[in-house]
Amino acid sequence: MRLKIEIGGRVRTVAVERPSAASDRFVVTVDGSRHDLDVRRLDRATLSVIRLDGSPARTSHELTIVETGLRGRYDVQLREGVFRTAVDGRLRLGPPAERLRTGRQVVTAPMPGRVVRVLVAPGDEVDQRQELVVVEAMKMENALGSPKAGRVVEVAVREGMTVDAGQMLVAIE
Amino acid sequence: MRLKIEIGGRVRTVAVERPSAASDRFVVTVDGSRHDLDVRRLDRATLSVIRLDGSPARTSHELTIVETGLRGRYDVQLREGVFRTAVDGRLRLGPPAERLRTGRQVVTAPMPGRVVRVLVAPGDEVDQRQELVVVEAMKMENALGSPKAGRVVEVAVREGMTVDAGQMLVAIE
Amino acid sequence: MKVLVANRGEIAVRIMRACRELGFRAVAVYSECDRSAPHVRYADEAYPIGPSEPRDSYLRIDRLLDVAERADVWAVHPGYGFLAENAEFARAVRAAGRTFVGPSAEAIELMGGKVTARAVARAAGVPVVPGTDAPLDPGLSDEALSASAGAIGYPLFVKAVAGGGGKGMRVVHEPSALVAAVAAVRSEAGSAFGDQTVYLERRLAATRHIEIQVLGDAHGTVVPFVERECSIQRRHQKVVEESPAAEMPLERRRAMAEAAASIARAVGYTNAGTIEFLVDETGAFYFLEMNTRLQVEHGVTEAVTGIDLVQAQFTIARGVPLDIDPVRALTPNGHAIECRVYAEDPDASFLPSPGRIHELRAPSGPGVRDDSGAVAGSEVPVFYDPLISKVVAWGIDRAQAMARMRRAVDEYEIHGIKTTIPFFRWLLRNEAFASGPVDTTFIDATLAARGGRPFVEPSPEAEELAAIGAALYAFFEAGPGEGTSSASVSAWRQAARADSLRA
Amino acid sequence: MKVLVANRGEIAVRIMRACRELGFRAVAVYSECDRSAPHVRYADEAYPIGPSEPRDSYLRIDRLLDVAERADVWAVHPGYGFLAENAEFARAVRAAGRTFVGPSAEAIELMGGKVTARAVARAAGVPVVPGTDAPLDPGLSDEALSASAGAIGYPLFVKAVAGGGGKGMRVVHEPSALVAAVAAVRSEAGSAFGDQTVYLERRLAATRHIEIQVLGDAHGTVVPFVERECSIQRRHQKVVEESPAAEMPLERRRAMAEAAASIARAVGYTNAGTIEFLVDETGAFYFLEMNTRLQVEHGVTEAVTGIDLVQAQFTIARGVPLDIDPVRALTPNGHAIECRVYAEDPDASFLPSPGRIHELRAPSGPGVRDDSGAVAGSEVPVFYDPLISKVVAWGIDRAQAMARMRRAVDEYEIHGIKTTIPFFRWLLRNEAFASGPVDTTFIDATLAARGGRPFVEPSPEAEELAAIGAALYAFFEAGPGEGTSSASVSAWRQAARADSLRA
Repeated sequence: MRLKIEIGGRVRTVAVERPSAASDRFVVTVDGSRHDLDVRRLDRATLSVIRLDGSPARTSHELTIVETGLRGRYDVQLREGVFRTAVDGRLRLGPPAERLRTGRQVVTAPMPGRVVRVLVAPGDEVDQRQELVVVEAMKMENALGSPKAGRVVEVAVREGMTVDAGQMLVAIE
Repeated sequence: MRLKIEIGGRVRTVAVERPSAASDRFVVTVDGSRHDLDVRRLDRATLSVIRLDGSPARTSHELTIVETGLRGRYDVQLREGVFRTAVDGRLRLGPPAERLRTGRQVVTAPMPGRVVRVLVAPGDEVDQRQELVVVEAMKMENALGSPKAGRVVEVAVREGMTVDAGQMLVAIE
Repeated sequence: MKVLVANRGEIAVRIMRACRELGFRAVAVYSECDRSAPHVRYADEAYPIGPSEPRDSYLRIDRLLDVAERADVWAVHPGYGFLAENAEFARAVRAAGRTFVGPSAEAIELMGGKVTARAVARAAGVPVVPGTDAPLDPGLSDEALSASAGAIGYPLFVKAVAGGGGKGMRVVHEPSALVAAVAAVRSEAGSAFGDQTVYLERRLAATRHIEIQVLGDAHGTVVPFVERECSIQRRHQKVVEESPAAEMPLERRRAMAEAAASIARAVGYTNAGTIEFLVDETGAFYFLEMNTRLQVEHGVTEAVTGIDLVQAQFTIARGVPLDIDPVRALTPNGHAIECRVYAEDPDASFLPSPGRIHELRAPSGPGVRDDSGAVAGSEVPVFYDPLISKVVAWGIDRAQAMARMRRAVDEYEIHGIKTTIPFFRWLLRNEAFASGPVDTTFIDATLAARGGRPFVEPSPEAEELAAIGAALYAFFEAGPGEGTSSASVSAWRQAARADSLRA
Repeated sequence: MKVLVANRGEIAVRIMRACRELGFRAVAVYSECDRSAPHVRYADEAYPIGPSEPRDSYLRIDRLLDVAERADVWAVHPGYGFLAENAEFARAVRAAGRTFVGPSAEAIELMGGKVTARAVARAAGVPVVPGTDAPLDPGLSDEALSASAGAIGYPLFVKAVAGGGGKGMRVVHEPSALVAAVAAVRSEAGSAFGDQTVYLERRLAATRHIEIQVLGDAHGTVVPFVERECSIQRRHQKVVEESPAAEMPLERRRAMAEAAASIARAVGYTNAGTIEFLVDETGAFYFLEMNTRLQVEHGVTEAVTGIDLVQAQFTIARGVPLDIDPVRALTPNGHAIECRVYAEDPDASFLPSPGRIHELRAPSGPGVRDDSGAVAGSEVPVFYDPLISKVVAWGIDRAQAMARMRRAVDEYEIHGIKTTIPFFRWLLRNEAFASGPVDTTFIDATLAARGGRPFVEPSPEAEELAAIGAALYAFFEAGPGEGTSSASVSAWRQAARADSLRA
């Protein structure tokens, strides 16, 4: 099985081979480099992987894979953290990091809540991470910062408004 | 839905009604006595039940139901312990307790292991709970006792033999 | 004997555990979204009290009193948050002939108002943070306001008298911003607490937040405990606490304990309470405020003193004299750290991250305690505080406690939502934190210095392993026919077909 | 720095936790059936060592040494059981230039032989249980044997010199049974331990089993710890332990500690070991045996002293002098109890109950520690000791520790296999256990007195609730159409059809 897998803006070509269905040995090749693995699927979401090569040898890893609800997008949890992955190379995880800093950017509400302060108005120049709007949710005031330096082109909410998760608050250019 | 449910040798007639599929209220009647319940299925095996009647009122219970592999036989786990149940009235959980003490009884190995001692021979009179065979398994010697007072009619193993779970060891009459 | 636990989440479970240990039946209340929550499942009895919004359920005094009567409880424990510092609730519970597990309504009122609390502290001879002695007159002219502020000095805080939990306060760095800040805090406080009264308080530089737990019984005994250090805060709210504080000379500990006890004695304080201080670089300490209830971080004190504070609350509430050795209470046995696991994304300025927890495996083993209000399958609702669980690690010294906590947060597995766990993994490997005390600006300064870099930075090896994991998962999900080249092709086709259907 | 943990199950996880806390990488080994076991998943590296039978894997010194070399570990920790008390293994590890985390091979040999150990104790001036001073001569005549037994007195034990873990011993109540018992134990011991040597030991009446943990370093320091009481046993194996022992005068504690330390000093003992005593009704104590390794129940000592015994083992193994306050080690802070959760059916004479664990939720919260070697989905294999996890509850006194343990075992949820949990729920509500010490015959006497009644006896209400649960489950499984009368009919039909297919 050959797949394109994107993580952190980089696409890798991954091939999975199971030489024998009777064995738990897998050969996975990532961008041409080969890994011999002993793999057990403990439950649907959990894999125990022991690397049969590498240095140090025989490192033991537990991986948990959670489907995000979008086809081919999995969150892979390792001891080192969570990685959002897109499998099959056709689903991009949003624009690459460089593009995040250019063009029109929209700040949305990350959770349902109430707008308690609007700190900018259309036309304002803002710095990266400058606070734009404060949304109260889960007993806390959450200041939402600008994704980049730029100019406020739209403010879609006013103080006191209730907002849903994902609702647009401010646009920056 | 009407069911016959056997627990501990006693069969109960149980009716389950859900007056509205939009609500989590259930009416369950057990041998004619009615119970109003608020029921949530937390996952396939786990139920959270709050009794809406009774004294004291509104007691909260968590029940876990594990299928035993035999159709209609569930282990129901409450705070008070585990109950083996047979649903639909046609599967008997073995003979009722009184019958256990009469007739030919077979003692089987409860787990795979090795017979380390045979303490009786055919023809021996034994008391209830008298040790018959010692099976070593899981680092321990496990003495298997007689289910009743009676006479040994068969000894199917000898010391040193390896036995599987369920294998007959001794028969008592 | 039954106890009504008028709360939810981890603290409700914590209190119910104490109930079971003491032989009380625990009665839970729940809002609509909490019907299947762990505190309901743990309880002996459970009553619904309304819709999910706190003001329609956990803040409804009438409904709680109704449940108290129907279940006929002898006592009501308010936990923290919600109605825990509401004098009206304490009064209503007692008027209904039941025991409120907390201080008198009068003590709640006196110490809940920040300006009256400052007055109590001053009268008890305890230094307070420099600031206005009385609330600002609503009709005060801008000039008089400026003069008042000038006398205190900048930077300063405009604080709502009724504020708390990091809300109703704003920092002012220079005179030109003062008038607007006062207006803003008045307006916020009016809508959040129904009280527009504000006052000014000096913002001390490089301070640590150190607090003293006290227990007072109905017979006049007040026992102060060894301090807790709570300087690791985001949005003026604590995320990490420890006891004892690093670099705390015995003399200062005794002085702070005595200051706290004298404040508690001055108001005839009963039950559990906490006096918060700011400590500056010279070691001078200033009264900040008093919390008239059980503190979230009570577990670190339990770990180093061995005294069960919730059990003690019930003992006090029953009118039994406290039987606590004051030396035990003030002498830390080893060291304890708490990490609060919040449903928040530390890589996005600790924004809340509500949602469903897919998997949850809490750490255990030597020296580790987990107090949780969630299990795998739990929903973290948007309506309440996003605290999931509290991990406390105990060690014979600070180094061992930190090593165990590092091991514990490495073990902590939670999937489906973002949590503060990655921050803790970073913090427990941070030199500044390991080598000694840090001040309350630590997280803000850290976030600024990191400039958006995630707390756990992925190594190339880890990214590669994640790619392998995703590929293996796709392989297994493709079904048992996988592993031959023809099957691979058909999997490609399937994927393409599914995509075209979606497009 | 890497450490090879030459064990499995909860103790392997326990040791790996210490490794992580100390900054060592943990290397696991596993047999065929253990590939997906928690200790493998917890490890940094993992190596297979053979088939599931212990003699083909965890007892294979050659394979363990091979892994130690391939992974290049500095140390090997044997845990308990398997090769932990095997002098040859200790010697081989050291000969390979690596550190064995345990005592010298000589100390293992000397104290592992029961008759030589008794000689060491006697020479150190410690009373031993009356018995033969030397192994029985294989050629001893029946008459000489009877005379020897008569001098000791009945009842007595015939014990294998190499025995342990409740194996290789038999009780003899009267002279007529003596010769047969000696022959039987010789034969058993020959096949189990490869050594037919036996000796005789008086069986003391109404004794308690009390033991002293010691730590010895490479510099001659020996530190004895506050005692553990381990009288709750089935098949001469412990299921519940506590520290301190109930009704233990300070003077006797000091005397037992001094006796244990002098035995350890007599053999130049290093690392962790435990000296077991029998204590009779008068309070007199007798040396029973020494375990030359970490004990299963070390957690109760950690709970009341705050000293991490596994970390201390590594400290000693590195040659670092022990830095433990002897007063702390000997002075219990509060009280701790341990319950061993075994895959055994207490309602069937504690017979093993291997199998798959469907669900597992361990207790947590104040004062509770769980050390587990299993998770939901784990298989308890038939090849090894059926210990699943150990719950330790700490309290400021015995009553609080017991209340917390009662709460903890009530919280413990495990489905799919039988465990000792129902026994603990009963025990923690038992008057005799609550009111003070019990002797080693407690479980046997209890089982006899109960005559087969289950430990948790179902109330009619609970049975009714179980029926309701089964009915609701059947209702949900019947599918979304359920709840209308026509659907009910079809469900009946389905059930009937399915049954006829099976018949």
